[in-house]
Amino acid sequence: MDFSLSEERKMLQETVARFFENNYKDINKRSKYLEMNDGFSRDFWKESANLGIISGLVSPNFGGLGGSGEDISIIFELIGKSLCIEPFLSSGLLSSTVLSSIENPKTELINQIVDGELLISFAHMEMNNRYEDHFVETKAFLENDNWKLNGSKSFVINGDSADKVIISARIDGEINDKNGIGLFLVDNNQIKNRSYNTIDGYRAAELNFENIEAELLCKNDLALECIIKTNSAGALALSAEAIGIMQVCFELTLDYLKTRKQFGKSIGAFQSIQHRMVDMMLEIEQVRSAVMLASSTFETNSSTRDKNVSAAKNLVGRVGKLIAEESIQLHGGIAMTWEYSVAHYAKRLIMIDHLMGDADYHRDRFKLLSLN
Amino acid sequence: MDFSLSEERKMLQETVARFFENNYKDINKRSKYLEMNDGFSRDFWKESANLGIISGLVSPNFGGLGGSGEDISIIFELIGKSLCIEPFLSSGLLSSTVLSSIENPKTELINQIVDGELLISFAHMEMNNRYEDHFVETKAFLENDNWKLNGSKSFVINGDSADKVIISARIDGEINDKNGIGLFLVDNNQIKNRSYNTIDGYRAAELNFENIEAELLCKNDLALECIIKTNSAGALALSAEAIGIMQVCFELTLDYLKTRKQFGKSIGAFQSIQHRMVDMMLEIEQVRSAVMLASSTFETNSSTRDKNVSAAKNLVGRVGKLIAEESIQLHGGIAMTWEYSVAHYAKRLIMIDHLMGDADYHRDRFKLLSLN
Amino acid sequence: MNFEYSEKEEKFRSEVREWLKETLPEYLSEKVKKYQRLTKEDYELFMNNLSQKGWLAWHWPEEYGGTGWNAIEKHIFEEEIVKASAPRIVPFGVNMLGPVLIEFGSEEQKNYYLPRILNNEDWWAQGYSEPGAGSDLASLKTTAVDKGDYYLVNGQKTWTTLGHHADKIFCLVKTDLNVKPQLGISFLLIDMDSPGVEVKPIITLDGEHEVNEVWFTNVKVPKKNLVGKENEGWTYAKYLLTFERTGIAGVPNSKSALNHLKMVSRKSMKNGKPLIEDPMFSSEVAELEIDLLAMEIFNLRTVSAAAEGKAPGMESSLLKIKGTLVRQKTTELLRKALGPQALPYLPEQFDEGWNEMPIGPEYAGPIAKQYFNMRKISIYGGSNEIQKNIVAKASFGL
Amino acid sequence: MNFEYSEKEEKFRSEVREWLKETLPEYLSEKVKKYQRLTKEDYELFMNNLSQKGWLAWHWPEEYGGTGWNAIEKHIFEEEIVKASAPRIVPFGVNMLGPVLIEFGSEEQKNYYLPRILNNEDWWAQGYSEPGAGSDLASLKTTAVDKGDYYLVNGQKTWTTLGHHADKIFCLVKTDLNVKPQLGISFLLIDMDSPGVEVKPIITLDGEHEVNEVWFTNVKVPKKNLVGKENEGWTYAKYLLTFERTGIAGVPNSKSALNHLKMVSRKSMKNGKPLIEDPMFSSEVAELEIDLLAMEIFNLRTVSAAAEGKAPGMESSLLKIKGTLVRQKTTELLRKALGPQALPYLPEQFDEGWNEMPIGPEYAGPIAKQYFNMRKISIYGGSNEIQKNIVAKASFGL
Repeated sequence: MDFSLSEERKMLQETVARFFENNYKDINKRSKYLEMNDGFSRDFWKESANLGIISGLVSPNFGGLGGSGEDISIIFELIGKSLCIEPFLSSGLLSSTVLSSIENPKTELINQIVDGELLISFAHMEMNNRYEDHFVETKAFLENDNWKLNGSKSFVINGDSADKVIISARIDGEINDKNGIGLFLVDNNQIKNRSYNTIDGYRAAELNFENIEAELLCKNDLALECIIKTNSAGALALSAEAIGIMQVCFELTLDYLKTRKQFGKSIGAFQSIQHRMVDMMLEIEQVRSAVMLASSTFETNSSTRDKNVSAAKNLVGRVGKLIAEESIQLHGGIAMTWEYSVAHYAKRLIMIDHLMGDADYHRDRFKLLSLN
Repeated sequence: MDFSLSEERKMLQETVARFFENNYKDINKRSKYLEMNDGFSRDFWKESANLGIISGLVSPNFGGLGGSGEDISIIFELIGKSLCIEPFLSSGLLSSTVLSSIENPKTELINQIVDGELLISFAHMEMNNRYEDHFVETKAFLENDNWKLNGSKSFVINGDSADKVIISARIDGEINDKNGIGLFLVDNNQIKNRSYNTIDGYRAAELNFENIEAELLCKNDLALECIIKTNSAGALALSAEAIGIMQVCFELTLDYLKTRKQFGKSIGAFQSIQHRMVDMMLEIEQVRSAVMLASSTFETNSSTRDKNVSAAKNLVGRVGKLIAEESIQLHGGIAMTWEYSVAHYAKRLIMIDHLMGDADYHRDRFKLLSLN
Repeated sequence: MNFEYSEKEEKFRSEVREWLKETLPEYLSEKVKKYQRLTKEDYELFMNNLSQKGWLAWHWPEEYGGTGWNAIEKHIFEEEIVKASAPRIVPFGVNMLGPVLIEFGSEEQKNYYLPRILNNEDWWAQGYSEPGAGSDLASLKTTAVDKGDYYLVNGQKTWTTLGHHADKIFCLVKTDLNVKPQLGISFLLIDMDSPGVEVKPIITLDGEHEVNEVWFTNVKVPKKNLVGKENEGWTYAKYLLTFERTGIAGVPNSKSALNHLKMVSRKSMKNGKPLIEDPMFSSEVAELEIDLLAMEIFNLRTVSAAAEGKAPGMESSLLKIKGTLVRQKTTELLRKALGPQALPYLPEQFDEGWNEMPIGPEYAGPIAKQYFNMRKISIYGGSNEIQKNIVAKASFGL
Repeated sequence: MNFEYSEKEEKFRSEVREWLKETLPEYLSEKVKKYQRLTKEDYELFMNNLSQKGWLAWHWPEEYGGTGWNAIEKHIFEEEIVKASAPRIVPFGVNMLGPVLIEFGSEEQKNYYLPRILNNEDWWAQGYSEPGAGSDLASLKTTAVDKGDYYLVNGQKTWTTLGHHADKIFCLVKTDLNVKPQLGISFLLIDMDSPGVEVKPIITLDGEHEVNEVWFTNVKVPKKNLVGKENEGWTYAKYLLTFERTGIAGVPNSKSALNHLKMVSRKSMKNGKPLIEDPMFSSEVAELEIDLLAMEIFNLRTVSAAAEGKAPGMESSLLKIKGTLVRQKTTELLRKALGPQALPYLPEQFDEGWNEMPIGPEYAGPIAKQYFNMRKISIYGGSNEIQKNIVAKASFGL
């Protein structure tokens, strides 16, 4: 057993932390970024690439410098701390996971992602899909030996600015069948998209397409495995992001409790408030522990991986709600305002439960993997 | 709308309260009663009858003086306050409900119950029945035009001391069928019973019988309706009993908080404790409200009756756990002792959730009645 | 005991319902249903209608133009307004200031202000909270210095709901700095168009502008605008707060939100089946419904005790706490019910006349926003923590 | 990071497991599994075995006869003891007093008492709590008056676990009444057979006798039985409490209870199907398992930091809180799983050699009793409320 980070990972942690600290600390800077054309700052993204942060999400086998569960957690915890909205999840992690998990990995595309030159979004969700891995309505068919896609995809993070999109589509079978799914790569310029901000500040898009050309990446068992792995990678990343957010929420609240006075003493002097802070910290440490377990077992067999990721994401959903709601309540009115940062942290924390499977979804998945 | 008690009911309340106060107040007296042969005091029971308390559980149509949902609630709340273990539930309420709900009501037997001269227990539960109305394994069959019963019944409150027992048995169909159930009256001297105390001090018994003689009271739809009504009456009574218990738990805790000192001040001066007391009181008032609704609609149609009873019993289960556990925790060590009364209140409160349907059972029943 | 509405009460309910049907424009109830932003005119239209009908000051004693309704009737009225998706009655003038003036105002003040409130001529705002004094009003900092025939007011109020529409504001100000905090407070009426009054919007976490800061810089306020006695504002403030707390349980709103939740959970899908058939989710809905059912009776018990002249003690605090928790739980389950559909956020969707295609089902749009917005209800009106302190001290003697 | 046990650690685990298999009599593990009452001899048998193996003082430094195990090994050892259904190691001598004597005892005390503890010759009891001083040790009332070469002790201790078996007791007593409460406390070792010592049983809510009151009436205690310096007992007491708190998270016990819960929910029926297939119930079990999974890592993190010499700060308090809540939740779900089968209570079932038919399934008997008994764990060892106070003050600076 070994609970310490390797020297390399400590260095990664320090580099990334310093970079975010210098470039993303202030909530107004973030607001400026998210009002930009793409909903994020291309300059920041390019700098992240130069510093090797995107590379930290990709395995050395595909030209990256990291890519393990621990690397993902380290980077995303810091993303959470600074509430960063750059395409680390969509392009950096999800798409590169797909491209590296197929039979003939697309190393060249991955390299372009890592260099910050190419953006690819992962488009699996549909309007009526509730996080399921195999619920796919979008259709794929062969026309003169070329694959074509027909349908629509929803809630595609950075789906507006991506150069390419990875789309799951049904080659065969019924909407909920486990078999018959394919993953396809398409050029985004073929797609009509309607973009919008999510309530936590991310940019997302609805994609609609008719008979567009597509390149098959993998199908059937391999495609389903690939989707499951990608969703687990996303759920792990979001769980780690949540830790960073929770930590900030806790610290902002603690600071506020120490400075704000009521009835002649600091709010933090009230015992009922103190006890609630302890409950918060306790649960944050629980989440941290669950995420450590999920990261450290991310490279083992898929059922251990998915079970531990689901444990972490379920706990993140439950504890996230506690931390978001308590941070607002213990602050009082000030936390209800746009200009004070805790509200934005709380919003992201809550909405993380709506991405890559919510607490209920992951509880049920954990149940299947644990009780059987 | 009218939230006040009628003058008659106020009088009932006062009479019963005074009687319990004088005869049952002290937890040591209760302990003495429950060590008696029958697990209760025959003298107290007889006096209850003389004072008309048992009669308060029976409708004037069958020689009683009450029997409405409100009467039941008033009497059982006071039973809860004094933690009384006399056969009010088994004989006074459940059996008299069956005997008055059949096509040819057994008014004479009811009168004997009301007079305290006859004890009848209601034996519906079986070892593998989890509160279901129609899960009946015990068999009934006709032999030379006489009904005979075969099987066993579990957790029969006062099943050892009862003169007669009302037994649900299957005439026809599979173990879980809604149809094919009959209710039978049998003399208890035919039955082998194994009696024991429940963890909250009641006397119960396992009944085993082979080919014993029985009198058919009702069958099929009528029997099922009768079981449902009887179970709802029991659940209502227990919910009201729970209010009395919760109230005492709250008061004992409040008294203790005011007298016991820690770190130089009374424990009640600590804000986190204060807030938990408010949460307790809030939930007690919620339960009180739900029980008021259930009592006041007990005589309406069966779906309203059962829906509101289930709402009350579900809430009792949830809140009962809170009150029992918080009362112990806020007292500290003293509450862990046999000689201090709060432990006995807490035990009864918890075990009420194991009688006539627990919180989960009633939540599911409420769901069926409310969402459809 | 009998919790059925009497024939008379049901008749009254029909009357209210009929009147709302006749007078409330459909476009307005549609806006309310869709959580679209209401304009000043939207509020005023509804309140003018109420005023004409004589129902605006439904809380007031009959002699001052109130309705004379008993507590049950008031409850029915509130329920019907919510059911009809009417705008809420802006409470500052009619529900808050009115009762204070009736109890403590001078004859002149009563004669001038009460009819104007009854006729919906003034839009009042509330000037209680300050940046350093939310639930703890004793630490107010806004001062009013006696300058002979006027007060000179300096300071800042915050969380002033709809203050950008207001003509007038009632304020708590410090008139004596040399006594115990509670003793030096006065209750002042201030015209919003007085020189030196400035309103600055506060944008809330959901991106909306509903509350404001109000700044006072050397604002001259005539002495006749003092309510009651100087330095006794604390008494009036507390009197007013009991009115603010009534109805904050929001039973009618939660009932309507629960119905909405059931509708959404029937339409939301999970694994190809309606979410309401998911045993876990439906269990959460069922227990919420049970809590609400109990709270409705709890509320009616309190309301009916009030009708008999019993002053609600801890009950109003307990109802405030539970009411806000239940309401928040409803918005939480609505948010959960949506799954990923909770993500899109189109601020323009809440503008009047917006008629583009929504993203996903139409009901999805406002739900996450509403969840975040509703965090406020356990904070304002005396936070839930303050309510607990009050109950522990006043009712338990702790 | 790597949470797999190393080969070396796994080998150690096998060694412990093998040894337990060889030395622990089956009748004894059966008694533990069935929650039957253990006799003094039962405890002693197991502890004597440990003593012979050199594993009794597993916490102690090697130089005093300890094992020299690192934190992970200690954790493995604890886990295996629970898995084997061994009796618990009575902690008062070896886990509590031992470390205090090692740190603060005189050479004479060390030479006399430590070997006796190592050889399991004395049964020690703990004399901390008093009727008026549970979590708040500063308000102790038991006095020890200096009478030259002895102290005269008067007072009463309570919650003395297994005190009816004890030969000796370590006590906190007041030796100076004229200073601040914490300053006048001393740490005294008292023979239970001294004249004036009386043990009275306390029957707990589950009808069991495990704890006691210990009364002291003019008990003469030789001066040499004072540990450390007079009036500095508070320091030793706090030092001891940190040892009491370690392991109170009870991860191994909760893991074993969770497995038991899964077994029971597979056997309990609901509507003709195993309860574990009920989506609501299995969800509660799953979330409990997730909490426990996280807590196990949290515990290992803390244990491993301790192994590197970092003093556990808030972690031990947080683990104490969460550990007791998880443990209690397990007993709650076990109770729930039984449904009506939780009702019967046969005290004789917990006697050695009882072999009648149980009422219902054999596992049902102890469950409700155990649920009530486990309420104590959030009260003793510094109640959860006290732990929260400590964290808020010491770690958050509030």
